[in-house]
Amino acid sequence: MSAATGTPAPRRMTYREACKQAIRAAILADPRVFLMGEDVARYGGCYAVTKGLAAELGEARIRDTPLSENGYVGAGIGAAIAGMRPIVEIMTVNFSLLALDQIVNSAATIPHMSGGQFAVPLVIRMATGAGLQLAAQHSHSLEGWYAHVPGLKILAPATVEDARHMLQPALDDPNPVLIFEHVMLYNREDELEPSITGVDIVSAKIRRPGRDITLVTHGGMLFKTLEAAAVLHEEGIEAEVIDLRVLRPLDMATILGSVARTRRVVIVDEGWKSGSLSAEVAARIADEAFYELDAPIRRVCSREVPIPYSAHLEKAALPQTPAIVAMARGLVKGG
Amino acid sequence: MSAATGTPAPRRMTYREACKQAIRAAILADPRVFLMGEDVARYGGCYAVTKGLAAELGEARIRDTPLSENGYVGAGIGAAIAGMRPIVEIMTVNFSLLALDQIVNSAATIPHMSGGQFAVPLVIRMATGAGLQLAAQHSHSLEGWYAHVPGLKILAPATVEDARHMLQPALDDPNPVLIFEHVMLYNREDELEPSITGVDIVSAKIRRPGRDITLVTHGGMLFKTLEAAAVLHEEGIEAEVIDLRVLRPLDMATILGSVARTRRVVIVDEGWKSGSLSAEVAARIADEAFYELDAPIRRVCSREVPIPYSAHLEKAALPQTPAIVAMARGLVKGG
Amino acid sequence: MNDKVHLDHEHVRDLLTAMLRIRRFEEKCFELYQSEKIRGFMHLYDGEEAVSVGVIEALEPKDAIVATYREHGQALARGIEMNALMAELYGKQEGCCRGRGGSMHVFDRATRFYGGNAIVGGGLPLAVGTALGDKMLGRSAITACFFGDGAVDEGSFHESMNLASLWKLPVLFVCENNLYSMGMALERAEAETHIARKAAGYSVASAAVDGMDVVAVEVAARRAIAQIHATSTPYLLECQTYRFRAHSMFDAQLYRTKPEIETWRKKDPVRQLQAWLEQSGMLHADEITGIEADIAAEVGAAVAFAEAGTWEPVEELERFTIMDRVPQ
Amino acid sequence: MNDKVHLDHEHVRDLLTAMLRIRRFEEKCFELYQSEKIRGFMHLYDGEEAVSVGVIEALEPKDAIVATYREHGQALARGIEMNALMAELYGKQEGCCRGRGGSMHVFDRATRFYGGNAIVGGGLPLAVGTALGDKMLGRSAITACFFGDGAVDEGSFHESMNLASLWKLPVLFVCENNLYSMGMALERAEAETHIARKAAGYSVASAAVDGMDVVAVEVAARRAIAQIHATSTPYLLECQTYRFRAHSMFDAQLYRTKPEIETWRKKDPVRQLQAWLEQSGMLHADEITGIEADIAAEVGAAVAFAEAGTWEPVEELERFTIMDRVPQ
Ligand SMILES: Cc1ncc(C[n+]2csc(CCOP(=O)(O)OP(=O)(O)O)c2C)c(N)n1
Ligand SMILES: Cc1ncc(C[n+]2csc(CCOP(=O)(O)OP(=O)(O)O)c2C)c(N)n1
Ligand SMILES: [Mg+2]
Ligand SMILES: [Mg+2]
Repeated sequence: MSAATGTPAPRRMTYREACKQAIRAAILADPRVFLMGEDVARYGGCYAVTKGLAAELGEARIRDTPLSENGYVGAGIGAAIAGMRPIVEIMTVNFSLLALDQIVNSAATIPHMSGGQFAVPLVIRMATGAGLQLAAQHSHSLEGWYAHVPGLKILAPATVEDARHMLQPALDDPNPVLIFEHVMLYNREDELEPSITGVDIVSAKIRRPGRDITLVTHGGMLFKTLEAAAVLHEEGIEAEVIDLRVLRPLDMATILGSVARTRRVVIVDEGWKSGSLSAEVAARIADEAFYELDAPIRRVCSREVPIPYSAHLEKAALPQTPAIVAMARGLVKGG
Repeated sequence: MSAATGTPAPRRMTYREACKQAIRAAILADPRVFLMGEDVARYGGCYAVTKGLAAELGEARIRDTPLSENGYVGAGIGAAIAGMRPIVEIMTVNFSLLALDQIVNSAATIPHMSGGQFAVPLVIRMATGAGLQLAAQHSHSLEGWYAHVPGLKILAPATVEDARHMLQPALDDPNPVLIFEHVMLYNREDELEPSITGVDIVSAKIRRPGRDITLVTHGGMLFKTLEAAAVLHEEGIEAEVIDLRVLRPLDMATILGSVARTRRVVIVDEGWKSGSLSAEVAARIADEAFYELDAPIRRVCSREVPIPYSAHLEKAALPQTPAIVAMARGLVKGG
Repeated sequence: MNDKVHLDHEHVRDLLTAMLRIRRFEEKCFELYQSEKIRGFMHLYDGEEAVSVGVIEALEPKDAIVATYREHGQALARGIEMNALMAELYGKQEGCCRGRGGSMHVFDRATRFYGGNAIVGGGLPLAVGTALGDKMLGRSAITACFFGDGAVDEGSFHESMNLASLWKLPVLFVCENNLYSMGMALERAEAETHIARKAAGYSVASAAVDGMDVVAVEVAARRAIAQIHATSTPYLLECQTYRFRAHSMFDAQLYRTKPEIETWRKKDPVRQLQAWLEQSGMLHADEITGIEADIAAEVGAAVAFAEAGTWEPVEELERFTIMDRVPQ
Repeated sequence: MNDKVHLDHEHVRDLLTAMLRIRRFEEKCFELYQSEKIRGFMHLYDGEEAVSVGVIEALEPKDAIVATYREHGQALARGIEMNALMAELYGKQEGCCRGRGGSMHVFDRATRFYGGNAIVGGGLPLAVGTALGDKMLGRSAITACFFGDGAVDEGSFHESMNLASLWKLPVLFVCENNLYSMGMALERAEAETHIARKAAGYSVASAAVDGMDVVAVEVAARRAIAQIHATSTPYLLECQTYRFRAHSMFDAQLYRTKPEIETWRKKDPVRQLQAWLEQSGMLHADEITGIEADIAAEVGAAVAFAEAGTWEPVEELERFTIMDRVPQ
């Protein structure tokens, strides 16, 4: 609170802290909200997001689960149907494969196949992405897979602001909402305005305006893409950067509006290229904005390999800023 | 065997019978090959593919498993590494979600992350697709998901010939190969030439040549697409129909070659539109054949809903011939 | 909570009626499947009626149920209207799920009937969740979770039993052990075939009961439920039963013999109860005729209702894929 | 097959040496992690050495091993070269997996070492498979499958135990029960905390053994293996142990107390054995000094080897994603 103006000052915090505050606020606000997951309580969360929360809120509201991903995710679905508002944390997307059956076959189907009798007001959070040399079984970026499934809503907060403010609308939503937090973002710091009005869970956001080319991305790739835009600017190329934020349903209006202006697009996605979310974005543009385009739709994605441990190979496998710059430059210069 | 010519006559058989003969021949040819899965032996397979095989080949080679998808798929991976050539049958793609962890985190990664010390020469077969009013949990078309994963090869035999002859090369391949058999194909009959030379597991096939538009499809959608091409022909539109056959890696040469000639493309895919394999095909064309295209890339896919039980709604949810015809006609006439 | 079963006239009449309703309803379903009024996968409960009737008799309205794709019996025993159920099997919008679920996916908000799950083992984690939700919301309800012997093979059984026990959740796990999962005999699927014994691995109390004897099932269920309430722990009740018909409508039954089926048919839960009631004079033959007539009328009416039902407009296809509110 | 342990001089020397090699190697790893030579997740085995050494001592070269991400101990005990292991941790192409696997994914064809699996419970189905493969190929080998107490929570434990028992597969399931899965205490994760007892649910023989006593582990493992060979059935061996260090390199250890750790440290398997050998006169202090010196030299050499190692060319990144043949 700034004494002079009466308005609170923005606070600098990490993405991790923003996630934590969001959880804490949601649990304090509604007795039906609780968090469960592996090591969320005593350990404090494998990425330290929930550190201290169990002590404050109690272990009924911050509930450690055994290593039973299919079991406790299903339990979250059941609890949601019974009237609770669970936040289920799966440590990382890699382990979520063990719970996919419950997510796809139960959470996503029950409202529709029960003829609308039951909703599944559930939030599932998980870490995603690579970059910590965790090797092939701990480096997946599979949020695009989830974005394939009708009945789910998929969020990918990239900024501290979104990490802080997308959780509550996700909990207010009557549908199963999955939130993907990129592991490389937890330590990012930013200023957070004390009162936020502009955060929703329906729209993409233009994070940098530009006229020459559109760069579409989400999650952990946002900052590499913004970096690329800065480099391009030095070269006289003005790239518009769109942060999808919501991976399902896609906010096509924002994407198409931008492409209509820039007439060129590169999609940046940490998923393996084939069948990643970038493909869907490209396919929609190739359908809905074909006549607006002046150049091929290009993608910068991960190489199609299991992500290796060693640093130089991991780096080579993941999309990097220079590749984004080169791809965008090529399109603008060549087109 | 035709006495006059000395060459055996083609035999008419169902897709189901072709699958069965393929399994039988592979097991007879190599002592390392065996099949395991739920109800493959005594019951005869839930789609009757393996009926009678256990009696002939013994229950060690046609092995019933308990309902433990993650367990026995993992066991197949282990057995492959130990020197066997297992064919693991998962009853349907719907239940394969329970085994996804083993497929993605073990089968697809071990060769690469072991530095090439181990291969996983494993074949996994499963039924896929909708059309039998089996409702939301039994109607998935998720082969596109699997096609996202490096380290896997993905096949979708649509013809009796492919059903009969793609298994052996899949077994000969040193990699995990997943074969998706569309449930609506099992009863299809066709003439099968006794000796086949042209079947591989690398290339797409042009099932009908045409100059006006390319229709790209696979699996259960092939025949609806061919039907659509026949209707279009009546209207004077010559559609070229490509059967992908191999979903990973994609045979882009065949697709791009066709598009370069026809300059228009519609992709038909039974997956839910967003994030289906059709998106990847579209994205690649929009990148690699952009300047060849005269019209937007269009897709005919399933509606984005859990597939409902009742016949009229199920039909409305799935891609149908008239929709393919209309889409293609619109592109050709409008473009 | 009452864990005594009073076998007075009204009660035994109710038990018999409940089982007969299921039996006759499904006989009609079989016919309707043959005449292609019903489609998709349909799994009949013929022979297993005592399990759902006995267990559900012991439940209170506040309790929840999670079932499998073989759930016509549970649905009727729980009080879902036969009309709505039959219309669902027809795929009509008057069905309890507007015809979207069909035979394998019966849901009913009014009776806390949470499906109808066609993934073997898929219901168990859900049941843990509804019990957790009830407990957190301060309700004293229990969740009865029905599943087959085949579900015991699945990892979800293991995870769910442990979760429920660890968190002291009021779940009555009801294993309908009919000795087969499709064509897989229990002794070919499980190294330890005594399912009730598996509960020890999770510190869960358990019992095995003759699932062909509805009174025995009810007594066992009441005892189990009393224990669940008294100790705040789950309970595994193994009901030993048998399915007289094929697994589903596509099943040549190559995996078992006719004599085996015949032996079990002698234990038919409906005929057993009926014979006992007639012999003991508790129920007069006339009364049974009356019950049968009422049921026949009810089944006939349900068919007429379903026949007269309408198709949900195709425009509604996408409705409820994404909900706009949580139904209260 | 020999299920007797002869505690002659050579043997006890070997046991001590094997444990000390692991201990000293990992002490160096800890340092190297601090100095950022090693990255990613690294899980040390400090305190648990007796488990891998005791069990692997009982294995023959034909046998297979499936391990977890906490597998430096198994790798060294099995005879994977320290040089190759250290180079792997450095991410160098001289590493046993060319630096692609790192600490969590050690593989070695020569010793039938099938990983290094970083999915909790992920190795168990694989072990069922290698045992199945061996059996079908007529090999008399067994597979030793190591996993933690946390893996017991997972459905894959349940499915794998049942499969192995049902199919009579030669799997030695070795549970390294160190009482915690990350920060989750066993008694907060499992309703039944006696892991060996869970074997009964699968008709599997089992035993629990003091995992801090390498001789006891070896004896138990030999007995288990003899039984596996004699009866053609799997066996579950619960080794009760403790990890002295943090779960991984990122762990503030908020979930346990220093006194608890100190109590367990008194049972340190390396110091216990060493003290006993010195007291009983089986091993002279000088000899131990010699062993330590040899190990120090070996560890030093491994570091030098890894330091001198090279990076796999980036052009090779995609190699082996798709194999062109099955290595023989
Ligand atoms: C996860 C999964 N695997 C396989 C199937 C196919 N399937 C449907 S019912 C069934 C048998 C289940 O047997 P059981 O649990 O004993 O129940 P029952 O049918 O005997 O009532 C199988 C294998 C499925 N629906 N889900
Ligand atoms: C399926 C899965 N869930 C969660 C994790 C994250 N995780 C890694 S190690 C670990 C603890 C495992 O404990 P335990 O099995 O007892 O082995 P320990 O680390 O004690 O040796 C967890 C939860 C994982 N790797 N895989
Ligand atoms: Mg059964
Ligand atoms: Mg542990």
